[in-house]
Order: sequence, then structure tokens, then C-alpha cells
Amino acid sequence: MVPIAYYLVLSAILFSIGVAAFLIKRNIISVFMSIELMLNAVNLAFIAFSRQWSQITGHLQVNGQIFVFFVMVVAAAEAAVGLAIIIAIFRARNTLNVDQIDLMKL
Amino acid sequence: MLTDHILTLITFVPTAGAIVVVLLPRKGRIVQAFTLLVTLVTFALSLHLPTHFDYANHGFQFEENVPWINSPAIRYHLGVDGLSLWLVLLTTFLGPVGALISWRAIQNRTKEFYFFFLIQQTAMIGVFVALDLFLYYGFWELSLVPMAILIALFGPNRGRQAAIKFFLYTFIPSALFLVAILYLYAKAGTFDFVQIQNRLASGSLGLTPQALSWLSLAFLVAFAVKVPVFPLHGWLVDVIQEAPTAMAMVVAGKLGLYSIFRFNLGLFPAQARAIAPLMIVLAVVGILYGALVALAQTDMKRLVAYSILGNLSFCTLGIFCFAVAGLNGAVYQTLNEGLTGSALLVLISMLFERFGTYDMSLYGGLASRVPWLATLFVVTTLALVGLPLFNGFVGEFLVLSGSFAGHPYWVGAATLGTILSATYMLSMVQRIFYRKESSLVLSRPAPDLGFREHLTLWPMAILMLAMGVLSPYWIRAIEPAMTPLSGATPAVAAPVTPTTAAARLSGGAQ
Amino acid sequence: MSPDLHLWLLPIVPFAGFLVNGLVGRKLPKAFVTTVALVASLIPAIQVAGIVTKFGSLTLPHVENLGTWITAGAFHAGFAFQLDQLTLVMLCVVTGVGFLIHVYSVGYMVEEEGYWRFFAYMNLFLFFMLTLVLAENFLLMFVGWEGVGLASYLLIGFYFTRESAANAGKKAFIVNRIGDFGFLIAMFLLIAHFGSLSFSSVFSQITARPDWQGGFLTAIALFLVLGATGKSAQIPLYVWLPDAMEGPTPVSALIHAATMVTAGVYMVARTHVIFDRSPLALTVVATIGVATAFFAATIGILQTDIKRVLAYSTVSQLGYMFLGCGVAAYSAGIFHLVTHAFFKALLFLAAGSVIHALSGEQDMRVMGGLRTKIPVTFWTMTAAVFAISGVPPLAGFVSKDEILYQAFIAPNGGKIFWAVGLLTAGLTSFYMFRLWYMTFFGERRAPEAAQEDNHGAPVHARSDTKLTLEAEPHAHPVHESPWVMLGPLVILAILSVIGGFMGWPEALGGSNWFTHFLEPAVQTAHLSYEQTSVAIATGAAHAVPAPTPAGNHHLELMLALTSTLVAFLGWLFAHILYYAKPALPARLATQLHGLYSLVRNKYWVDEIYGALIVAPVLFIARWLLGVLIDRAVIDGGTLTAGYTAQGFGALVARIQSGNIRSYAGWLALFAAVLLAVSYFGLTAHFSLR
Amino acid sequence: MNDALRILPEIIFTLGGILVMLADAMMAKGSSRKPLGWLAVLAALAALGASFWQAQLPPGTAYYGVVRTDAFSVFFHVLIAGIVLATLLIVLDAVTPETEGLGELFALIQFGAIGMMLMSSAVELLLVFIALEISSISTYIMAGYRRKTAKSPESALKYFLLGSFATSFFLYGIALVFGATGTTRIDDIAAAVGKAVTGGPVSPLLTVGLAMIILGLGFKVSAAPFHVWTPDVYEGAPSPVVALMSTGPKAAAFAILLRIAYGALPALQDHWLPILWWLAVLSMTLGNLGALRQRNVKRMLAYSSIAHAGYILVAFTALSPDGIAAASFYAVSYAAMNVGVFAIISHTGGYDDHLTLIDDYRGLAYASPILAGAMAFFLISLIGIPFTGGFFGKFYVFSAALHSGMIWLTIIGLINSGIAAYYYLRVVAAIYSEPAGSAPVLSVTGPSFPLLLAVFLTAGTTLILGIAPGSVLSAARAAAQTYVAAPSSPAASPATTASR
Amino acid sequence: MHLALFIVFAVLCVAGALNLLLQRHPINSALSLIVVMSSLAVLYLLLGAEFLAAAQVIVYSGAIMVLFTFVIMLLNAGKEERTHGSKLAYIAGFPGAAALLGLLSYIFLSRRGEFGQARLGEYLATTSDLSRVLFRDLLLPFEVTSVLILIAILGAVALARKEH
Repeated sequence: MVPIAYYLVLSAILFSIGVAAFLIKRNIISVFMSIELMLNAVNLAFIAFSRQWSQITGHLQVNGQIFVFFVMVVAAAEAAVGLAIIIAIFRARNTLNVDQIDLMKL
Repeated sequence: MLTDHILTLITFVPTAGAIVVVLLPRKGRIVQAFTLLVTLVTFALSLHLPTHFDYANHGFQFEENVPWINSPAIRYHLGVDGLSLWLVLLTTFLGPVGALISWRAIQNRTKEFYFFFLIQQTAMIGVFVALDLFLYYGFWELSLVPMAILIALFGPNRGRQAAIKFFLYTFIPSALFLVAILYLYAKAGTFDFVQIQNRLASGSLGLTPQALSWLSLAFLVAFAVKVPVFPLHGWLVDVIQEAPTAMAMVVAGKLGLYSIFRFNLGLFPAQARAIAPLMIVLAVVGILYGALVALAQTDMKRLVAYSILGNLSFCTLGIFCFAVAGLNGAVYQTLNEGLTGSALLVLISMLFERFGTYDMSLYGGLASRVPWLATLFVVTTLALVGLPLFNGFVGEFLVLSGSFAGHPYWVGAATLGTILSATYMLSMVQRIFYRKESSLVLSRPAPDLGFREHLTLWPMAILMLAMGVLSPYWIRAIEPAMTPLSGATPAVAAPVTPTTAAARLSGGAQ
Repeated sequence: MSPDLHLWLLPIVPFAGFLVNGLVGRKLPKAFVTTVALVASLIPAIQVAGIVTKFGSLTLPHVENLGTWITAGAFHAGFAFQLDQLTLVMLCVVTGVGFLIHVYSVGYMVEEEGYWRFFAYMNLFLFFMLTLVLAENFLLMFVGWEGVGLASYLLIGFYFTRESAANAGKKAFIVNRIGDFGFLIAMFLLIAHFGSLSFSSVFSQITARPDWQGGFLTAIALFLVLGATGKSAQIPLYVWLPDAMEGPTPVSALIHAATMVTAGVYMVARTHVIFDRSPLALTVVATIGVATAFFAATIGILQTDIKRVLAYSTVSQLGYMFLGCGVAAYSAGIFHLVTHAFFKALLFLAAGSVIHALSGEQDMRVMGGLRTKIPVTFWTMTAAVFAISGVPPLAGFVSKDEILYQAFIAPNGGKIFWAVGLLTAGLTSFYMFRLWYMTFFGERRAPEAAQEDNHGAPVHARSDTKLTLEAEPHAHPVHESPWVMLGPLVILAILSVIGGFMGWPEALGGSNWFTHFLEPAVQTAHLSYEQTSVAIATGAAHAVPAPTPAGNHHLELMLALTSTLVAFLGWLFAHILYYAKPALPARLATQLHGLYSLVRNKYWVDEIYGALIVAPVLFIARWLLGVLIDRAVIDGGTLTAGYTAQGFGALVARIQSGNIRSYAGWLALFAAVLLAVSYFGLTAHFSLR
Repeated sequence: MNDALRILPEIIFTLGGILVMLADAMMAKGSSRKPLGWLAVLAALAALGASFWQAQLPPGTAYYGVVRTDAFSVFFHVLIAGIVLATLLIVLDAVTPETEGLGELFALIQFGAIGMMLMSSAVELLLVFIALEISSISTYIMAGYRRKTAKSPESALKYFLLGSFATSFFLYGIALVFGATGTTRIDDIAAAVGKAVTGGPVSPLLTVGLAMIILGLGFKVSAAPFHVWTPDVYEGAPSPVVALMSTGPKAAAFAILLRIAYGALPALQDHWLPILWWLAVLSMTLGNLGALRQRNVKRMLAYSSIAHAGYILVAFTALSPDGIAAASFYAVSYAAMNVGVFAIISHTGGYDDHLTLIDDYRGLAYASPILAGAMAFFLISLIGIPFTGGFFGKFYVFSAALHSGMIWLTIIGLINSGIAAYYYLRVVAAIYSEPAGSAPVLSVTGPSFPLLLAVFLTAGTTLILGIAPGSVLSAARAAAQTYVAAPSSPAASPATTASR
Repeated sequence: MHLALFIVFAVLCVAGALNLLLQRHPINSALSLIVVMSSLAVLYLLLGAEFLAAAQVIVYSGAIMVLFTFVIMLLNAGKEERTHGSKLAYIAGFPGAAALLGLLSYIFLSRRGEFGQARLGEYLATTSDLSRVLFRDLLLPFEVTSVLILIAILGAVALARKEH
């Protein structure tokens, strides 16, 4: 017997930590990881909500879960592209520190 | 039938010409010649107007009114009345003049020049004939572009800045002007000038007084900048200095003044009266200010710029005193300024072509070298300082005498301007043409006017004299258009016709 | 129904002459130009003569209208010409003297390269002058008014390569413009009050309302006076006339002596109906007149340039005419105008002949002893000098006396006017005889050598002189002028001698025909205040008859004698100072040094005007408006606005640090804000519309 | 089969993309890949035709109601197909045969187009999400396409990281909405929310979720204050790509925003109206002010695109079919003129951006009058001078806003457009002023055939939209009619009636 | 029982997340992220999403994180140095994140009742349940993801291709 709200709060916590991590991390890869963290938080929320609606409607609701499934796919794709971009920028600039990727400004 | 589509023809023949210009080859004087031809054709076409104009009725004539875009309800509505009639003719008349004066002055980028020149013609004519606020606004804004580009393209030293300054000066107020137009449309559901005028007059738009005054203000500011009225003239001098003559001729005056007549007096008579005291003061200040500053100039173009400011202020004065004579005079003075000011700029540019400077102090003793140029220069000067039997006098006299009864002291002060204008113009004539021949003058071969230049100047000179002696010919068209404006409420306060009501519904149907 | 006189032909013919000579004259031979010019000035004279013959049969005033010129609402002003006694007199003077001077010019200007230009301008002047005197409404009159100003501008600046000439022309036009400003305002007032500018309508309206006294009429009258002082070179606007002597001498004779400058007097007489209603305005006119007369005369005493002496004397004589009008003796004023036209034109032409003889010399100090060398000039000149000095029975004596007499019998202050006028008469005769002696008597003070330092005379302008019928001036120094020049001199001399008999006063057994002839045009000879008040009471201003001459014959006689005496006194002084004891003037000059230099420098009036008016205006124009307002405030304001916007732009760009984490922080912050806003619905609390 | 017709353009692009990939794989190494570009152009043309053809389909959904073809979706399909067409032509002009990865590029553009198109037709948030990701990811990649340079990968990285960051917010928003309504289908959401609103206070999940969705989409359309990425990314990305990503994904994102605001959550007007109002004001103001001082042309245009997003958002606040129509219309005109500008920039500045500053463009008129004239025309349209699409769009947007009484918004907006004139004019003035000595601009070659085609396409559209906008207008209004139910919501009526 | 499990793994999640935040070496961050994901998988299971729990472990902890570690190795990214490129991140970002957390948690907790209680073992979503929806209602999205993956491949190839 756990209130679904707790799951949601957890997702909120993870999401916020993800945001904070995005702000703190200097290494691009870590920054990217924090995005993954945020996505996971969202997934948790989806699953919690779909569970909630199963209970409200009284029969199984899987829409939320399927959404999560798709998010995973997208995340995978993003990971591939993102890491490719990271490799490209490492080749071009020979650094992985976000603070040094500020050629274009103002 | 020609009469049915004459306005469309006059307006868009230049555009057609412009498109052809783009396709013409870049060699010889083909482009110039063709442009000249186009402007002449336009002028010839425009002569159809006064000959077929019905001087008896003071409504709009040669109307063309077809739907253009059904929603928002925009119509292609053209027409002229006694006010716009002569302004259209002035514009078409200055067309060939501009083409001729640019003949030698514009050596490179000729295609660009004449393309934009012709577009400018269309835009200006369009402003005068458009009777649909949207259409009008279109031409109004369009008229900025060729001007700005040509200034940037041909401005001798600070062209870019001057162009941008001019554009922003006129464009930003136009933004508020557009708000006002849109607001009117939101209320009236139509852009048609006549309908809006009727509805405003009959008060069927349910606009609050302050809404009306804000609207009229938005209109007025946009126009006042374009005229320009005294404190808003910051762009004028730079533009006159930088713009090619053919453009400088048309940049100031008629567009703005016409619009004040048409809209501020036509749509918001009461509000115009409310703000009249301020405008009168500004006008008088402008007259004296322009004249005095002109007095201190050594650069011809700057001098002319300030004199233009002064002379245009006469029109403003005449407008906002709301006397029939004054209004007639204001229109007349607008025409004069367009004609005489242009002539002066043309003459100056001819001097520049010969001696390559606008600095008067370098000139001297030209009268014996170029007698014809000198003669026509003096003639123009006299027209400008308002010597009787020249057009300038008729305009100034009508304005001042008409306005005097209402505001004796201000008009009295304005009359001082006639002394000052004589002073600076004669000083200019003396510096350039009298005294001993200066080293510059001796250093260059200075041929007297050539055939092309005679061709440019004589029509203007003759017209100055004609307008000075036969003014009733022009006034008979102007006066009927002015009489309703002199009354506190427009005479066209017709009841809302079914059509306008319908338009109102369709406009309100969102 | 009076016949159609084709009055419009009068001005048009000279105008045609102007067009022909002006447009094609440069290419044409002198002979042709001459013919055109002379014909163009002769025809009007003939036509006027014709009019004179028919004059009795006309119903006066005779008006011919050629249609509207300016119209607005109820207001109409047309090309309407009018003929009455006053006009006729002016016509005779303008066309007659005008033609004579044209003839004279043929000889005088023959060597000028701008020959065609000169005659074109002269014809143009005739056109405008005739328009001025023929006009039936103020507006058309103003056309002539400004037009003659233009012609005078062009002719003064005839030698435009000379800076001084160009300046003089400009000065003349601008000063006149100041006067015209008054004229314009007067016209605006007239329109405002009468809704018309036609003489007949305005005057009839006034006469219909005897209760209109002073008030706006005074205002109108005073503004008209301002106009008149400009055109007729009266205080305070006289300054342009002496400089106008830069023009060729015939111009000075025609425009700056005989005709144009008298336009002011004519205008006052023409509009006397208005002035009669404003005693104040009349007093002003009289005061200005007498003051100018005396003031200019004093300056004339010490001038050494022969033309400038004449110029100041012109100013002074015009003062007399103003005095005449000022005491409501319009006919007297006009009479003096006529006689003055004769002898002053003569004086100038003769002076021109002298200058011509000395090939350009204008400085009297180097003249002298010309009596024998140029006899014709001498004798004609003598006639003119006697005339202007008021030696009976010559023209000047008669007309001037009429004015002095009228001033004397004029109410309040009349005596003072008379006294000053008398004194001025003395001065006049003094400086005229001074001129006479310095020019023609004694020994030639400077031989050929002096011809080098002749400041700015025609010869200088003759850059490339072509030899013509005229002998090369430098060839033989002093020579009498050709008859084409002397002819007019003689005719004018005769007129100056006998001209006075037109208005020979009853007091001396004459009929004073001139005055009676003008009566209908300028009624109300006198209208003292008492009579005015009576007039108001009786409502018949013009019923009051001029005081019967009979009573005053004795007085008039006495005054005539006095002034004659004064005239001879002036002569006497001149004789002593400049003939008997030529050394005396120099000594006097050193003794009364202060006064001398004051007068010698024309009271520094030009300098004072320069310092008090011109300089401040220029300062304001250049610095206060040109720099402070235009540059600093207006341009500066524009720039400031631009920079402010750019400043904000910089602020916005500051967000763009280029650092991803900053951007993320930015996003996170606004995400929170957005959520909060949306959750708490903050924005529901204010209206977006 | 019938269902397939409702996604015909997408199918065409899929096939086109795959075809290009296969051909690319088969072509000999080192041989020019440009023919592939023309292949893609054909595909784009076909897709364009297909989109037009779809107009005559009866409105309806397919694939169990996840996509919906109606006037609205057709409108944006045509727009996107057009944009892609122009972009492909620009690419063909910009690149050299040596440019690496050409084949992939042409494929990517087409695949990206599928995403954008689906965004405008999806009525299932899941599909919306995926479509969004497709278009985003493809643009991330293209942004970094000039990987040898320092700037291009950086712009890709920034776009990618921040984009994903925003996406996760968007996703969270969807989750919350789902949590509040239990569905991810637009219509069902609308129904559920409608009930909820009438039922009583709105669930905070909805409002917060809405806010997050707006954030996500606001980021995609680069509306202030979520615009921060725009200037850097535009500056670094290859010009042809900027032409695409500044118009295509934007238009699609606006389409979604319209769908969600008017289709899914019209009942929440009171909540999203103020938000969009503020976004509009901020976007217009920050965009224009920021552009004032820019010296780099692409960066300047990035700021200007922020401002233009603001103008479109103004139309949202009109709450009337006119508003929707205006937004759609503006999207078209903006796409036309902006793609046009970037077409010329990509030719003049080159694929490698060797001309970047405004001053570098001094005297373009002397090098190539055609390019200069066209560029001037596009800039003038961006300023909003009459008889151009830019003006009519602006006019229509603000007239719609004013109709529903948004006076202040209108005033702010038009004053902004006045200020904006300055930085566009600087370019125009530069183009038309004397070049400095031996400026590199003078070596600019005349336009190639594909570029001419692109310029003709865009300039023609811009002009027609300005002179005879009738047909496009009616299409936009028809599209707007899809939401004719929208303004019947409580909040709108008083305002709109008040303004009558 | 359920609560206990939830608390344990929730704490594990948060701990892992915080560790990701605090660790300076990417590898450590990656490993702690794996912890988070795995424990999330358990939580999914608790909520009855067994298929997703499996997918979570396989796709995320498996595929994606392996990819990450691989790249870390490839670019042998060292400990990140704490450069101070951005103040805004702290002064604007952290308050923002905190506000997010506060607002969301407040909303969730304040209406705790509406969300109901999750009892263990109810509403188990079997793979067949999912596939029924996935391959019918959401067929198109499913197909479209293939395009997405194609793009990913293309992108990876185009961007990470070896220089030549």
C-alpha cells in the first residue's frame, strides 16, 4: 500500500536532480547523462500515472507504459546521435568541458 | 474606356516601366531615354484628369472600386478630388524633370537608379489616389523604400546613415499610424475611406472622445514627420544633402501635407481643431526657424533644406487655421513648394555638375559666365521669395490673408518670414552669381545651359509664372474640396447606407 | 459710359519691350535694342497724351477690369485698372520723365556691355511702375510695389561684379521688403475688416461709416506708412537709398529720384480716405516727413560724392512730400512730387553728364571750374539748383511753399513742422549751391591724375570698352555730352523753370490750377480735429470745405517771402564758404570736429543698424538655432534615442554568454517561473487588453 | 490502403530518403553526389503534389486516429514540402561535390521532413513526441554537419543538449496532462478537460503540464525567454541548414502549439493566454533589441527569427479563427522570406561562411545585382513593407489581435517592427553602398541554376503573398475553421464582443 | 512490504542520482546512473510494469549505458576540472530547480488522495497487453520510430565518421 503520489514525488526529485546535474556537470558526457536521468524521471511519472488510471477506470491502462517504451527508443536514438556529436566536438576542439565550448556568444 | 481606368494607368505605368528597365541592356543611354519616355507617357496620361474633371461636384472622380481581398475587407478603391488632382499632376510633371536632371548626374548603377525612381513614382501617385486605407498605407510605406535605397546607393558621403535615419524617422511613427488604421478597421469593419468618413461623421462607430483623439494623433504624428513639421525635421537636411536630386525633389512636403488634409481634416475635424493651436505655433516657429537657420548656411543644399522647412510650414499654418482661403493657399503652397523647390534643387545640381561643390563661398561672378542659368536661378529665387505674379506669392498670400483674421498675431509673426526668405535667397544669388569671378569659377570651363537643361527648366519657370498669374484655374478645383474641410464637421455626414451597415456586420463577424 | 481706353496697354507695352530685349537682346545689335526700348517707353507716353485729350469726357474714376487674379471663398482680387486725376498726374510724370531718361540713357550707357540688359530692366521698371499707379486694388498695387523694388534691385546691381553694387541692390530689396511687410499686414487687416481690397469698395465702406475713427483704421494706416517709409526712403528705412547710387546715373534719376521713391507718397495720397480717419497716423506721417527732411539735409551738407549729395537731397525732398500728406495737403504733396520729379531728375542727369564729362569722376572735391567746359550741362544744372533751392518763381519754390504754408496753417504742431521745414529749406539751398560752386566754379582742383582714384564709377565696369560714336574718354579729358543726353536736360530744365506755374498760388495772383484739378481725387484738404468731431456729429466728413484761401492770402505771402529769404541765405553761406573763402570749411571742420565727424559719418546709422539688428539676428541664426537647437537638441536627441536602444540591445546580448550551463540555468529559472505563473494564475489579476 | 493515403507525403519522403541512401551506397566512391540531391528534389516535388492532393480528401483520421488529415494539416504539409524543396535547392547550390556526407545530408533532410509533417497532422501526443524528436534529431545532426570547423559541432552540441533538456520538460508536461486526463489523444483530452473545467477548479496537473508543454514548444520555436540557444546555433550551423531549421521545425512546432492550445486545451485559455501574451511581448522585444547590435548577419537573423516568433505568438492571443489563420499565414510568409534570405546568404557567404559580417556584404549590388536585389527584397519583406508577404502577414496578425481588443500588444508589436527596420536596413544599405576596395564580396559569383530556382520560388511566394494573398488566406482560414469550436470558450467571447 | 521495497529502492535511486551529481569522474557518474536505472526497474515492477522493468534493464542499463561507458573510454575523459564558466547556472538555475521540485512535490502531495494507493500485484501489464495496444492503436508511431532510428544511424555515421 504505497500512495502513487510518492512515486510521483520521487520522479519529481529525480527530475530536479537531473536538472541540477545538467547545471553542475562540466563534462559533456556527464551532462548528457543528466538528461537521461531526467528522461527516466519522466518515465517513472508515466508509469505511475498509468497505474493511477488503471485504478480509476478499474481496468488495465497501458498507454502510459507504451509511452515509456517509446521514450526508451527515442533515448537510445538520442544517445547514438548525442555521443556522435560529442565525438565530433572532441575531435574539433579536443576538450569535453562545456565551459570551454563557448566560441559563439553575445 | 480611358476614364474608367485612367488612375490605374497613371499609377502603374511607371511600375511597368520599371520592370522593363530591369530587362534593358546596360549600355548607352537606353535606360535614361526609356525612363524619360515612360515618365512622359505618364504625364500625358495624367493630363486626362484636369481635362475631364467635373469641377462642379466636389466628390471623388475617376473612381475605381473593386474588391481586392474579401476578408479582411480590402478594396482596390482609387479616386481623385480637387485636392489630389493637382498633386497627381505635380508628381507626374516632376517625373520627366527628374529623369532629365538625372541624365548626366547618374553615371553608374543607372538601371538600379531608374528602376527605383519609377517605383517611387508609382508609390507617390498611389498615395494620392488610394481611397482604401489599406491600399493607401501600402503606397505610403512603399514610398520609403526606393528613397532609402537610392540615398544609400548614391549618397555622396554619409548615404547609409542618411538613408537609415530617414527610413526610421518616417517608419516608426507609421507603426502607430498602422495601429490606428487597424483600430478603425476593427471598429468599422472596412478600410474604405468614404465609408469610414461617413461612419465617423455620423458617430455610428461609438468611439470614445479620447479614442478619437488618440487615433487622430497617431495619424498626425506620422504625417507631421513626413512633412516635416518643425521639431520633427531631423531627417530633412541629411536627406536633402545625400539624396540624388531627382529624389530630393520629392522627398518632403506633398505626401505628408496631402495626408493631413485627407485624414486629419477629413476624418477627425474636431480633433484637428483641438490640436490646431499647437500646430499653428509649430508652423510659425518652423517658418521663422527655417528661414533664420537658412540664413546662416554656406552649403547650398543645407540652405535649400531649411528653406523647404520654412516654406512647408506655411502650408501647415494654412491648414490649421481652417479658413477656406487659408486651406486653398495651403494646397497651392504645397504645389508651389513641389515646383519651385524642385527647380531650385535642379539648378543647384546643375551648378554642382559644373563646379563640383555646394559650397557657396567658393562661387562668385557666375552671372556673366552662365547668363541663362543665372536668369533662371533668379526667376526661381523670386518665385520662392513670393514675388507677386509668381506662384509663391499667391500661395503665401492666400495662406496668410486667410488665416490672419483668426490669429492675427501669429500670422503677423509668420509674415516676417517673407523678409527673411528674401534675405537668404538674395544672399545666395549674390554669393553665387555676383561679385568678382572666384578662382574656382575661373578654374573650370562653365558652359551655359545645354538643350537638355533648358528643356528641364523652362517648363518649370513658365509654370511658376502661369500659376502666379492664372491662379483661379487651379483654385476652381481646389476650393470645392476645401470648403467642406473648413467646416467643423465634414459635409459628407451621410446616414449609414445599407452597404456600410453590411460591411460593418461582415467586419464584426469574427 | 466712358470709352475703353485699353489701359492695360500702358504697362503691357514696356513689358513686351522687356521680354524682347531680355530674351534675345544679347544677340541683337545695339541699334535694335535701342529702338525696342525707346518705342516701348514712347508708346505709353503717347497713349497718356491721348488720354489727356479725352480726359474731360471721362466719368471718373474710370475703371477697366481684366478679370480675377486671386480668388478664395468670398474674396476676389482682379487685374483692375483705374484712372482718375491722381493717376493721370502720375502717368504723365512716369511716362514723360521715363521716356526722357530712356533717351538720355542711350547716350550714357552706350559703352556698357550690358546695354541690352539695362534697357530690358528699364522697361520692366516702367511696366511695374505703371501697374502701381494704375492699380484699382491694393493687391495689384502691391504687384507694382514689389515689382519696382525688383527692377530697382536689378538696376542697382547692374554692375554686379562690384561687391558694393551687389550689396547695395540686396540692401535695397531687403529694406523694401521690410516695408512691404507692413503693406502686407495692412492688406490682411483690410481683408479682415472689409472683405475686399478694391479701392472703391473699401473707401465707400469707410465713407458710409462716419463713426469709424482711428481704431483699426489707424492700425491699417500705420502699417501702410511702414510700407511707404520703405519705398520712399523715410526714417527709419531710408538707409538703402544713398547706397542705391551704385546704380547707373539714369537709374538714380528715374527710379531713385523721379518715380519709384515717390510711390510711398502716391500711396498715402491714394489711400487718404483711411488716413483722414486717423489723425494719429497723419501726425506720424508729418513727423516722419519733416524729421527725414531735416535729418537728410544735414547729412547732405557734408557729402562729397556728387550723386550722394543728390541722394540725400532726394530723401529730404521726399520728407517734404510726406509732410505735405501728413498735414492732409495731399495735392501739395503730389505737386511737390511732380516738380521734384522734374528738377531732381534733371539734377541727376546733369550730374551724370558731369560724371560722363570727367569720364567717371564723382568726387566733387576734385571737380571745379567746369562752368566753361560743359556750358549746356552747367546752365541746365543751374536751373535745377535754383529750382530745388526754392528760388522764385521756379517750380521748387512754388511746390515747397505750398507745403510749408499748409503745414503752417495745419492744427496742433503745424508751426513746428513749418519751422523745421523752413530751416531745412535753408539747408537745402546751402548744400545745393555748395554742389554748384564745387562743381562748376573755381579752378579744376585735381587734373587728370585724379582720374585714377575715382571710386567705383561706370568706367570701371567697362571691362572691354568698344569704341563707338562716343570718343574714348581718356583721350581728351573734359568734354560736353552728346545731344542725345543734353536734349532731355534742356527739356527738363524748361519744365523745372516753368513747372511751378501749374500750381501758382492765388496769393501771388495765380489760379492754383493743379490743386483744384486734384481736388476730386484727394478731397478733404484739411480736416482738423474739431472739424472731424463736427463731421462725426453731422455724419458728413467730406462736406467740410477747404478753408477759403481769401483769408490767408496775406499770411501765405508772408511765408513765401520768408522762405525766399531763407533760400537766399543758404545761397549766401554757400557762396562765402565755397567761393569767397574756400579755406574756411576745412577750418570749421577742425573746430567743430565732433559734430563734423558725426554728420560726415551720417550719424553712424548704418553701423547702429548693423550692431543692433543684423548682428544679433545672424548670431541667433548661426549659433542659437543652427548649432544649439538643430545640432544639439534635434540631432542629438535622435542620436540619444538610437544609442539607448542599442544599449538595451547590448543588455539583451549579455544573456548570450555562450555557455551551455548558463543557458540551461536560464531555462530552468524561467521554467520555474512559468510553472508558478501557470499554477497560481498570477496573470489573471490584470487585464491584457 | 486508405489510411496510407492520409500519410502519402510522409511515405513519399520515406521512400525518397531510403532511395537516396541506397543510391549513395551504390555510387562509386568520390563521384559527385549532387544527382542524389536532384532525386531528393523530385521526392520533395512529389510530396508537395501529394500534399496538395490531400486537400480533396474528406477530413478524417487514420491508423486508429493517431493522424488526422484536414485543411489544417494539409496547409502545413504544403508549407513544409515547399520549405524542404527550397532547402534542397539551396544545398545543391551551396555544396561542392567534395563536400563529405552529401548523400546522408539529402536523406536526413527528407527524413526530417517526415517528422515535421507528422507534427502537423498528429493528434496523438505520442506521435507528436516522436515526430518532434525526428525533426529535432535530424536538425541536430545537420547543424553539426561542417564538422571540420570549430563552430559547427559546437552549435550542434548546444542545440542537442539544450534541445533534449527542453524535450524532457515537454515530455514531463505530457506526462502530467496524461496524469490529469488519462489519455494522450487530443480530442479525448479536450473532452476530458472540458468536463473538468465545467466540473470545478482545474487540476494543477493540467495547468503545470500545460506550462511545461509550452516551455518545450516555446524552445522549439525559439520564443523568448527560451530563445537562448538560437543565436549560437544559427551562427554555427551551415547556412542551408539554418534556412531549414529556422522555418520548417518552427512551423511544425507552431502547428502543434495551435493543435494543443486550440484543439486540446481551449478550455484552459485563461491559463495559456496570459503566458503566450508575455512570451509574445518578450520575444518581440528581446529579439529586436538583441539584433540591433549584431554585426554577424546570421546571428542578426537569428535574433530576428526570435522576434518573428513573437509576432506569430501575437496571433495566438487573438482567440479567433482569424488569429489561427493569421498565425498560419504568417508562418508561410516568414518561411518564404527567411528561406529566401538564407538562400542568398548561403550563396554569398558560402557553405564555409567566409562572409559573416554585415560589412562583408558591402557592395554586393556591385558584384551581383540579382542577388542584391533579391536580398533587399527579402529584407524589405522582413521589415514589413507593403506589397510583400511580410507586411501582409504582420498586418493580418495584428489586425486579428486588435479585433479581440489586444491594443497594447498591437502597439508594442508594431513599435517593435519599427525598431526592427533598423537592423534590416543596415544590411540593405550595406548591400547598396560602395564596396571597400578589393572586398571579397566582389568575388561572389552569379547564382547557379538551383539557387535561381530557390530564389524564384521564395521571392515569388513572398510577392504573391503581398499582392494577391487571397488563395493562401482562404486556405489558412479553412485551416482555422478546424478549430471553429475554439473561440466559443467562455473567456474569448466577452473580449471579442467588447471589441466590436 | 511494498512500502519497504519502495523506500529502499527510492532511496537507492536518489542516492545514485546524487552520486551522479557529485562524482567528478564520468565513469563514476555512469555507474551511479546505472544504479538509478536498475533500481527504477524494480520500482516499475512494483507498479506492475513488468515488461518495462525488463526493457529498462536491457535497453537502459544495458545498451545505452554501455554506449556511454564506451565513449568515455574512447575519448578517455578524465576527471572533470571544476571550471567556473557560468555564474548564471548557480544563481538562476538552482533556485529554478529547487522551485520545480518544491512546486511539483507540493502538488503531488497535496492531492495525494486523487492518485490513490498502489497495491502490490494488481494491474500487471503483461507483454501481450502492451503489444495488443502497440501493434494496433499505435501501429503508426511504432513504424515511425524506424525512421527515427534510421536518422540516428545516419547521424552517427555522418558525424563520427573517421576523417580522411
